[in-house]
Amino acid sequence: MQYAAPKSTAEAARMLADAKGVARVLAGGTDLLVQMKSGLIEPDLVVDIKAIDGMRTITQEAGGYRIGAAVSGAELGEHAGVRALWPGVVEALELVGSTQIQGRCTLAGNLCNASPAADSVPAMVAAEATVRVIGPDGARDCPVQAIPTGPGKTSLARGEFVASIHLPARPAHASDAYLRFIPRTEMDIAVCSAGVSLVLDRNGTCQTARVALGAVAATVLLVKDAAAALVGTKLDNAALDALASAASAAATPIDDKRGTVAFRKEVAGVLARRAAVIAQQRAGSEKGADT
Amino acid sequence: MSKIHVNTSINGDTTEFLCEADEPLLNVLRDHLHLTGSKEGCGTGDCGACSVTMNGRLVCSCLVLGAEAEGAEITTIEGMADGETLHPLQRKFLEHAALQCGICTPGILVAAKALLERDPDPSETEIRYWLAGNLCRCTGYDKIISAVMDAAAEMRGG
Amino acid sequence: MVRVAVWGSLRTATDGAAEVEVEAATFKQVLDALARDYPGLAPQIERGVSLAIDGVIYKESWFTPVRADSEVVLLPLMAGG
Amino acid sequence: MALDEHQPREFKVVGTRPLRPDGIDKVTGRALYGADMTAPGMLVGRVLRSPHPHARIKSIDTSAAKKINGVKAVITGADFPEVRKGEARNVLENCIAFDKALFEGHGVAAVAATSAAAAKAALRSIRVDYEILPHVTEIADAMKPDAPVVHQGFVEENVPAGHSENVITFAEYGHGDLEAGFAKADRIVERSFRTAATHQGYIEPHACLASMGPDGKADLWCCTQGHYAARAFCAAALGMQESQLRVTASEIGGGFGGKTTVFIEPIALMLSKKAGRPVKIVMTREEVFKASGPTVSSESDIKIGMTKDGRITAASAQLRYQGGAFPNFTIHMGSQSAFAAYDLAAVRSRGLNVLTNRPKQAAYRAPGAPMAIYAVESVVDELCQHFGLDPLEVRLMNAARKGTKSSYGPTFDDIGLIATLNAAKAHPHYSAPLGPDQGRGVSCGFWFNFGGDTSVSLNINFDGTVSVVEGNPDIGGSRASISMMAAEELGIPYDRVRTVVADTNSIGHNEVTDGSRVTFAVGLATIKAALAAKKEMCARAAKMWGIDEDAVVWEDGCAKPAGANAGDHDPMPLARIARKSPSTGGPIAGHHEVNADGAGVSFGVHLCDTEVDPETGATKVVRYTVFQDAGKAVHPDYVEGQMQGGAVQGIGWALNEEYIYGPDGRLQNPGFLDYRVPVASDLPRIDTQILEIPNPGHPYGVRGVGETSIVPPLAAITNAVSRAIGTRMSQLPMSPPRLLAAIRGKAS
Repeated sequence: MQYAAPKSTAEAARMLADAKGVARVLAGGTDLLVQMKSGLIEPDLVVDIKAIDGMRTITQEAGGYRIGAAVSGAELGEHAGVRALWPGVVEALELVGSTQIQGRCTLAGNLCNASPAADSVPAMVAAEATVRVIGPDGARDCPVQAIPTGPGKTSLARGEFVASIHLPARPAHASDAYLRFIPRTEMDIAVCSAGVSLVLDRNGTCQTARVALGAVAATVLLVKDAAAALVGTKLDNAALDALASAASAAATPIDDKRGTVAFRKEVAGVLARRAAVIAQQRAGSEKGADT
Repeated sequence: MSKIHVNTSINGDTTEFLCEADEPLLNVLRDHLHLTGSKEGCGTGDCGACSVTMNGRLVCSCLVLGAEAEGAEITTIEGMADGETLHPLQRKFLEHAALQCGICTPGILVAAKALLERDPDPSETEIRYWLAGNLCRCTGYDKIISAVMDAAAEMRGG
Repeated sequence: MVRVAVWGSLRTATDGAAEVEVEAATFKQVLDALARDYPGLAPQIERGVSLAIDGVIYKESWFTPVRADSEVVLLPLMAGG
Repeated sequence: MALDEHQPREFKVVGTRPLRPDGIDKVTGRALYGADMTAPGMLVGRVLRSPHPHARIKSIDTSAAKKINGVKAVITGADFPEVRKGEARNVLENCIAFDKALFEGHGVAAVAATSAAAAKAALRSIRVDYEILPHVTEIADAMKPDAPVVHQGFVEENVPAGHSENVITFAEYGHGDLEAGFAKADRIVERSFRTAATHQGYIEPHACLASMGPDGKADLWCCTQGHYAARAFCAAALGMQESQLRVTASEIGGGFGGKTTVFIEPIALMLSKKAGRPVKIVMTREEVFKASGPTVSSESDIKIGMTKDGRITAASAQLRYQGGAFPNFTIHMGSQSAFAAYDLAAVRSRGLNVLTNRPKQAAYRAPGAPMAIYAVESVVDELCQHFGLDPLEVRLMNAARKGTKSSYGPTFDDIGLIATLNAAKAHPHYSAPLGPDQGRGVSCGFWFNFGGDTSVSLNINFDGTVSVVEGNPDIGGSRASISMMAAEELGIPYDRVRTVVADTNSIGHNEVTDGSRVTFAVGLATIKAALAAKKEMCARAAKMWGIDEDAVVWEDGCAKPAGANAGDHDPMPLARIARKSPSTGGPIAGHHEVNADGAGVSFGVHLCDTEVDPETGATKVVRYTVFQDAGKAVHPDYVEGQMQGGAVQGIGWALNEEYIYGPDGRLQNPGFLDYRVPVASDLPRIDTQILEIPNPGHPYGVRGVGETSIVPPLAAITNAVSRAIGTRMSQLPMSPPRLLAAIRGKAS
């Protein structure tokens, strides 16, 4: 195996494109090194992107934030601006692994590892985050949900890698939340999860909503029916029941060592409902420009 | 396959080593530098026994490549005591009988020190969550929590 | 004579008797007599047994005395974790 | 031997809480564990493991591996001399397959090379021709008459007919007339239970360093609970004389029974022999899960009858355990201990042990007892709940006590169960109010405790300090406890004593550190060794005073004249006798070698409160209190540590830990990610209350304490959860999907 730490995105893309055999990008390494240890992959080239400008920074852009691909969970959690704007995305990444893992894991890595159970992905999908992909032919932007295409598979072409993630601006009275179910209190992979992003009006009526579920399908599910159940309501019990039912109905999970189909379907609804209530509280307590 | 030459700082000492490209920092510490205080309980980031800090961040050294240590500042359990003076956490672990077999102890001490440097007055719940990535199979964690809380109080001057 | 209690799954070797009487004054003599008088017990004695004598479990202590009024219970070899 | 009867006394050192002697090394990272040892010229050893749960090995071609640069030795099972039979053979075959791979992860070949990369390449180049055989991993499947036969030749003579050849052991205990007993009951509950196999989960993987010369002498350094047992197994495997193999126990990073045998050590020795260089093998965590020794999984059917005022009239249990592809006697201990906490007129437990294509079980803290007592304590609780009776009152009414004929045969002497139950009843925890969705559970626990072969030497150094040499790896602070007992007996301060764990060739035989035996048995031998040293010191003082040896007694660390004709001499402290010893006859030492009996059983009672999320089935343990009879607690911190650590292992067993096999017979969760041991944030404080009912069989009244604490949590949590959700749970672990299904099942 070769290790390289290029100084520019172009150099990184060229290395990845020219690599003979298996090439992998290293940001936090919390998935990559585990897969190497278990023998699941044996890369011929590992490209460490942390020495590239911009990979470890968070910058304001278009009312939102651009988050470098190597920004760790701990760094993201310490950023007051992102935390205030997209608390659900921040809490989702913070749920990944231990304090030690937080010192290294990244949004981009969590996305590109393409696990159906990745914690930050449903939250990013709910947030309508976009990614900037760098490849041999330059940069392109796309929605986060376009990256994972199935367990362990991404839409990234040879030589391409995710350089940053953009969390957009959003109006007043809006917020998000993410919840997952794990058997312990820490250290587990999500059995199922839900990210909810809401925009309320000044009276607390839901204007728009996005509900994304994790670990209940091969990729994150954006559940339009669940979101529709909230729009035009003040998230009364009937609306929340409808949300939960729609979420459960949309889930198409599998039985495995971490959970059963019945459990995942039911609890996906429970989590969507609970996350919606948290997002609503956050949105309602937010001091908007027009209040 | 040629090895990679790495310049780094370990416990404040300038250190050079050669490692394979795919070699984790933990193996470098243990096998090349003979700093065997960091332990391998799993090699997959699930147990925390290999905890070190890298540029001030708590990490699992099994999930860091040795090559990534270039230019970094690493601290390990071997750097915790000051000569013959133990760190208050080390002392409190002894006084509270917070270790039995002791295999997890280096990782837990490194992790707890990182916590107290960030938050000198953590609650019991905060300590438990901060240390959730450090498995201990002997103690049931009870005396570890007591020791960390007591050390924090002492370090605050309480 | 010493009365020795035999655990249930060995009673195929004692014609169903829960207790048997043997001539013995020590741990070792109890085992030897059991193996001699009840040959069906020999394989288990070979695999390993203990004796509880008056409530105390003895492991391979050949010369531990056994009195006629002792409570003697045959037990398999045991180990802990 | 005569029993060493307990004598009431005032303690000066025993019962205090001094710092442990190995503490500084462990908090600074200096302590050397199994993987920390190196030797010049050392090679990396690795084991090739079967991917199949059951396969005949038709051939193994190692020729390519031998040609790889850096590879110094390649071995298979065929390289070992023909080992006789019995456990030594089973242990070796479990390390490395002979003709069949018996479980996924079974070693089939091994290499030693100059680098990890060369070793890995060598493993890859070995070609094993497997004939895949049908496998069986579950108890019920393995018992069926037409089940694939896992391993032939182990069926014991008294196993009832009608099962497959995998059913190898039949155990039955009990007494009284069950039919008559059940006839007197106002209610009989019959319920079946299942528990998953769990792993000890020690954080340190197995590791060893072996060095063998062409003269056949060898050294082995390993993390083990018993280096004498390791020596015996390895010497048998390699056809060596035990005297030629010196085994040194490293610091041990947890064992809990799992390091009472060997898994890699004979392989490392054989590789070293072939390569002529030292070889180190360190297991990966995946290897630990797949190829070391988890505990048994179990099925059980329990039937208990009770009168409406809470008297148990009869009780029976049918237990079925599987512990992998080799025999074990865990089923006996489960069958014996199932009803040990009760004074019953009619009781019977029957057990069957079943072979499966899983790793050979190893001991795990009170082996066999937790799964049996779990089932019994669950049914007792169900009966209490049915009649609206207080679960502690019912246990007090039926509790075993001095004079009870135990369910496994012997009559109990002084035991602490009633005191422990009363302590639980009086504790504020028991009367504290419960919140919504919360339930409170109670369970008793029991373990036999053992003694066994033990050797101790105690040397009086010329400077008046004392060196104790013992041979049991220190797994829970025993060096401190042994030093404390030596100091107590000699009447000197704790800090003048240092206890070391010697290698196999430096002191006589010692049984494995297991069965909660060390503080009891090594303590006993240490006290006897100290007595011998005191006798000699009195003799030396007598010589110096010119009086008769019998006129000198030992008190408060000094020789003192006693009796009418002893004369008037100032007490002579140990330090002075020691300093003068070269002039009075030479070095002074005491030693004692014994097969210690009279360990004294131990009982515990656990109280726990749990809260179940009715929408997800997630269980939170909100309060937990452990009560245990420890006999005299030598170092109370370490006794508490055993009580807390065992409780938390039991909590993990109850809620989340399990070996999960797929239909392909492969373990699906061989890592700490999905084999979920409790983490710090899962737990509340584990409160403890030590009861000190002296063990009549130890001079200080010491009982073993290490194992009992893992027994009660399984049922305590089950009972708390069952009460919280309003339906009885009967399978472990109570994972959230199972719990949620039970909650939904109750509603429908």
